[in-house]
Amino acid sequence: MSITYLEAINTALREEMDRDPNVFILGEDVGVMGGAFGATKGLIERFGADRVIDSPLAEGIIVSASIGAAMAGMRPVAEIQFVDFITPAMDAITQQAAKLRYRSGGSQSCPLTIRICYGGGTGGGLYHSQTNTTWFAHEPGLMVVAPATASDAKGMLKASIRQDDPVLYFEHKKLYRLPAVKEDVPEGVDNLADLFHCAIRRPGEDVTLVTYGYMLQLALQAAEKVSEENGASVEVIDLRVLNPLDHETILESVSRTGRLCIVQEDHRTLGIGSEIAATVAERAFDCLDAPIVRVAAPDVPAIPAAETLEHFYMPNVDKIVDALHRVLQY
Amino acid sequence: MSITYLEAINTALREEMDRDPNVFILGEDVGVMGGAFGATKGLIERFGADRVIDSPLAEGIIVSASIGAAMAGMRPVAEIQFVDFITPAMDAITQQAAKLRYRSGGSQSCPLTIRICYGGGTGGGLYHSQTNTTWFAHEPGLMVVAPATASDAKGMLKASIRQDDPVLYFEHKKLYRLPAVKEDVPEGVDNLADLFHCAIRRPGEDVTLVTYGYMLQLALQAAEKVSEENGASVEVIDLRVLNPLDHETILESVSRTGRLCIVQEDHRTLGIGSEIAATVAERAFDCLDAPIVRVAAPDVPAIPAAETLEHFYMPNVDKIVDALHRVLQY
Amino acid sequence: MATKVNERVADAASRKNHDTPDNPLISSDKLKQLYSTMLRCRLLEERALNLKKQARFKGHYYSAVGQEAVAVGAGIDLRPEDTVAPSHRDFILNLIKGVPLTAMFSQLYGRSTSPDKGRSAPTHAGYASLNIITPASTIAAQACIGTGIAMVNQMKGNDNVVVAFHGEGATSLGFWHEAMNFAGVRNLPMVFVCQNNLWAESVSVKLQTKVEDMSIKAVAYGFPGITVDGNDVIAVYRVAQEAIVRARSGGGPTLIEAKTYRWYGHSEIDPAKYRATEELEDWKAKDPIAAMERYLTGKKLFSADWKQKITSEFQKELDAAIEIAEKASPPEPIEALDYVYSFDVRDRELNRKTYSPQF
Amino acid sequence: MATKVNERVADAASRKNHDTPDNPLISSDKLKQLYSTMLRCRLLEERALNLKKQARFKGHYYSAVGQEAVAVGAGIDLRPEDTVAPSHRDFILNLIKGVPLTAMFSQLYGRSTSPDKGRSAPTHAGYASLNIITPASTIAAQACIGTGIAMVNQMKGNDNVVVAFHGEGATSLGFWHEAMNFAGVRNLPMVFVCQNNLWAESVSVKLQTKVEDMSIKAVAYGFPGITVDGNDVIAVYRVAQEAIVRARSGGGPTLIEAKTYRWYGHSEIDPAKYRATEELEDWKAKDPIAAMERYLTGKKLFSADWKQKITSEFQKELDAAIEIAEKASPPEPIEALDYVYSFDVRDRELNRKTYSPQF
Ligand SMILES: Cc1ncc(C[n+]2csc(CCOP(=O)(O)OP(=O)(O)O)c2C)c(N)n1
Ligand SMILES: Cc1ncc(C[n+]2csc(CCOP(=O)(O)OP(=O)(O)O)c2C)c(N)n1
Ligand SMILES: [Mg+2]
Ligand SMILES: [Mg+2]
Repeated sequence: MSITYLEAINTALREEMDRDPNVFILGEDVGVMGGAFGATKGLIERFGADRVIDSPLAEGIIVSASIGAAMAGMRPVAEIQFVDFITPAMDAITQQAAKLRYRSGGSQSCPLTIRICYGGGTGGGLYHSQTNTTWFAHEPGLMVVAPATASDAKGMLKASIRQDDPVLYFEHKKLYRLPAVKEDVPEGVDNLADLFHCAIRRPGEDVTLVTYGYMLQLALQAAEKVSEENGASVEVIDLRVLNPLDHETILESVSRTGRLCIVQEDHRTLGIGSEIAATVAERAFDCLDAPIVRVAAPDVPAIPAAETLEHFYMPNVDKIVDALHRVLQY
Repeated sequence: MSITYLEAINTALREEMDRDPNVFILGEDVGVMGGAFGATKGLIERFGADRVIDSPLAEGIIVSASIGAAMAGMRPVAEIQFVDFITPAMDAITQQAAKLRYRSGGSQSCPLTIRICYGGGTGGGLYHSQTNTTWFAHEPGLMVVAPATASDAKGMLKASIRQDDPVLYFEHKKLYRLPAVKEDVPEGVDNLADLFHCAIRRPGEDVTLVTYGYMLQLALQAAEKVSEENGASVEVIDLRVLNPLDHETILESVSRTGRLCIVQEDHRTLGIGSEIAATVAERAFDCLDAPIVRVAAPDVPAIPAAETLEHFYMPNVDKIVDALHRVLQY
Repeated sequence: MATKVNERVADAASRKNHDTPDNPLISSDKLKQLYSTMLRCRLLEERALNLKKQARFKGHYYSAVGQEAVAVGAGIDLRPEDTVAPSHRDFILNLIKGVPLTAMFSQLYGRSTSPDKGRSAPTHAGYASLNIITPASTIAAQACIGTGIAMVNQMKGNDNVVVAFHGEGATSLGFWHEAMNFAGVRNLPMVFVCQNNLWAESVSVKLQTKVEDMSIKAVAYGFPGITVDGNDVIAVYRVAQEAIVRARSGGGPTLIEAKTYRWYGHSEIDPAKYRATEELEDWKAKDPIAAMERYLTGKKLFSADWKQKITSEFQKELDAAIEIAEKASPPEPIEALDYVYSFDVRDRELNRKTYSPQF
Repeated sequence: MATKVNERVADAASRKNHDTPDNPLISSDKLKQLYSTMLRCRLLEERALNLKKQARFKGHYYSAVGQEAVAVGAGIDLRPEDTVAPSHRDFILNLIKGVPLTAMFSQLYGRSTSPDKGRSAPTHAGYASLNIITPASTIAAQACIGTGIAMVNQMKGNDNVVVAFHGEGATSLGFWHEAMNFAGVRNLPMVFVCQNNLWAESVSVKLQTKVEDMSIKAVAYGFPGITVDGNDVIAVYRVAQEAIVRARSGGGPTLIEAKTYRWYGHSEIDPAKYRATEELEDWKAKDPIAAMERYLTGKKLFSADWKQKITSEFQKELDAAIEIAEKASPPEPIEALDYVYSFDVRDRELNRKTYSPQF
């Protein structure tokens, strides 16, 4: 039966909490309200306030306490309501969770999942639209995933909860209820999704288009448009995992297509696209027949509130189509 | 008269505080002790405890209070003792300082300088060796500079203090007293250094070598070695500014050499080298005769304390020479 | 230690307008001003919520309806030179401090004429010339920045103050603690106004912290904390004046906890199902405006005509401001590239070669 | 409110070994154990500092010499299951909790045999099987993480506690506030031990916060705070036992402020010129070990031979442990790639194609 991205998250949480008494949820408004977007709806009623904990307004301790709980054998799922407000947890995530296993020579670790709501295009403005994945994709010791489909939303969240590493799970608020991503998701409590590889969402020969999250929707539309317009076949790769990156799938694809276009909602400088482009320019240089083009937001501090400004900021299908043409025509 | 990098910083602070009563210093141990490394030595005696302020142990308020002071017309110079401990100020820097001008439509701004001690190779271990420049080079609205010479240490700090933007000034602890960078620095209170362009430290034709900070020393030695070994001429570019990047100088150089090697002390993934490589692969593709090679630390959470491990981690002259040979022989 | 001011306005009236040795007489004009300002705040926000219902502007509206006595009591006598550090729920501080309605509504509408040029979300409004910090959504951020402005007032030896407004949820954040501790140790001319409306989004104050009165938290920082009835505008005014005077005269910071309640949800999209209807009814019965109306009536300072006059005049002002905002043009798309730095990145984008800013 | 326990050990002796209704007798064995443990801590750190002077290991040494009564009094009766959340200055907690000396010195020496495999800086020592968190240098970090462990003890309904050690400087950090508030509102089985040694590196506590007693800060979080003479090991022991028993029995957290002093600089490279020599002399006169020696003598529980025996035996243990550490090999360079994730990045580096970890 077909469910939304948001329902997939909710189902994954319910299934994992049913399965494993060590799984619990900690975050702002996750309990009585069921989350700012409803991702934890119904869970406090089912599992009680000891396993679905409304935390004080303090992202730092939400993550720090989850780290400690994970060290003590639990499987905490912390929620950061908006990635725009993840800064108070910057130390807990990058200096503690990311480094605990390393600094203890493998003798201590914190298998913890942090669900993080991100993304723009909803009119949320400067402080309810950010991406900020770079801060964490840059940190070895952290796994950073960003599901783009309902099936991945479920399977990757379940896999994250069972993964023996700190996993940052980025969920794009625009995908939550998007009809286009409603789908039948794999049934079965132990049906997990892979946390280490990209997925080729549309096979093609002429150009490789790499993206993730909500942008996958735009990328697929752009690919379709381009193939209609001039018959070019675009291979669309869904990154799925931002850290550690699956270089191989991307390199293999580029070795076939000889062309690479990267789409990120994040602004240009040091977005994930930079690392992908750098890796390809280093390890698949001889396969490249054209410059590597990045479609990204402009380098401004955040997404402004006014519709005109937000529209200017966000990547869209036309911008992607233009970029694909440029790469193909080179 | 020839001075060290550290003395250059101290002189810049003294000169600017003499010149402008609105300049003041706020940070941990900056007063009575004159800074953990002595950068503010003698300043509290000269300017008093109202202008050289020993703050509580709280990086967040060190930066937040400096932002407010800057809004109120002052020219604060905040000090972060070790970039490893900048996380409590993550919100103040990326969400407040970087975004204030933008969110207020240009009606409010905070001309503030943050001096940040970074870098490894001193045996400081996991929490006294970090780089973390990516978090801020990724944030439009922030200027991020990293002087590599004593002259720049002085001139760029003075320019940063006078710049009408938040400037993060990264000083590498290994440069502080390094004899190799001792030099005569330009005299004159108003002798400022440029804050917007790279500097070509060694002209060459065969390959472009881009780096910054302490790594410049290793890059220059490697360039010399390579030219001795096989007469290749290496153009060494000192980045100087990490945000906003000066693409033009790099693109112009690569258009001449056709080859690019980037050296960063930071670990590989999403270090500044990624953005440089991506930009060149996008805008100078047709000039490239070889893959873009990055010399970087491995993707591990931080620099381990043991000497053997630290040595394995840090880029060094041999690693750079190898990389240059690879690029040149391609 | 925290003390409580819980004098009900009714008794207050009988006590001859707070005319006690330690509380100098509050003039009838001031009393009327307190009332009329609260009324205007209420009218403005009910109107804004109405426009929001009609989807006349984008984004969410965080209203302080029911809490007006706090902003008005603490903000009414501030000078232009005094700084206000507002939170997401303090849009009315703009009105109180004298920001033109046209600016306020162009901000809600995200117009090019807005002080923030259409960048910040609705109610996140600042005004440079009146020293209102354009707020981030980040809780407690402005309180932190405010400490730096207070430090400069102290350095310059002027007697301007900084008043930071935030909710009770803000007290859980480490940022807030660092600001409070810094204000204490530097003895800054600052007042923290904690509007304890019992809820942080859906989270009850009981889950926020163990203590009942937020004011007691000031003990940790070595300066006075006081809890006041946040629906009693006169009580708030008296407490705030005392704190502001102390700050102006070098006496250091104060934490004021005003216990109050927001009538509506966190924002217009929040049905606030998490709270009991009785709780809401109880608090509506404590409407600060109705209470002040009774009080003024008791003092023969109120008449229905007067209220009607304020209302109709202000509605006209609102009509005019809203019409201007509706007619104003949105920002040009390319303006998204403006105000990133002191130099122009558009220029950078468009002619990279010529680019080389001065300093 | 914070109360003070400032009973001098001298009077204590006259008061028949604290034999009062509210303070059950402390056995003579325990009294001797408190002394001998402090003595061992002192011997260990003086020895370590000596090795540091001879540059036998890299990195800095943050010694607690002069502060031993706090770690010993609070840590001596902890169970293996209890968690210790140490700071950079709490190396001796490893000894107190029973970590083998060989592990401790291999940590200082950054050997492959170290529990952290040579990764963490000297004195940043943890030990998994004894529930000592391997500390970051980041101030207050372990106290924050500790709240999560305490929360699990509470969830599982066991009676294990978490004891977090930190300095007075840590109380200025937002992180610390979030941990304290969380411990309070969740009523966690936790004890915060603030070792107020008057200095945070070169910063006097007077510049750190406005209040004199750190213990008063607990008022903000709704749980007890108590200030104790940190150089009186019996006083610390009694106060800590009370707090630990309360935590074990569901009574919630306690903040203990132990006023003490570090004899040496922040680390071995710090000449500590920022403090007056008189201040140092005064505190050396309050040496917790000498004081306890006087106390035990008064109770006929001390003899020079006994002290000599402890010393010489422990020195032998130290000799052995140091020799092992000196002989141990450093980590292989390539080991820098280990322990990044639960899966092997070396494997990833070396054979990328085959890489595909299981879960
Ligand atoms: C650091 C941070 N975390 C989370 C949020 C999301 N958020 C916005 S308002 C709010 C509740 C604020 O409660 P309170 O401080 O009591 O103010 P009130 O809304 O009740 O006026 C939250 C959690 C935020 N803005 N900033
Ligand atoms: C967040 C953070 N900022 C700065 C530092 C650098 N630093 C290390 S120890 C120290 C002083 C700590 O003082 P205190 O908490 O009193 O502990 P003590 O060293 O006196 O035992 C500082 C500033 C740090 N480790 N962490
Ligand atoms: Mg509230
Ligand atoms: Mg201290």
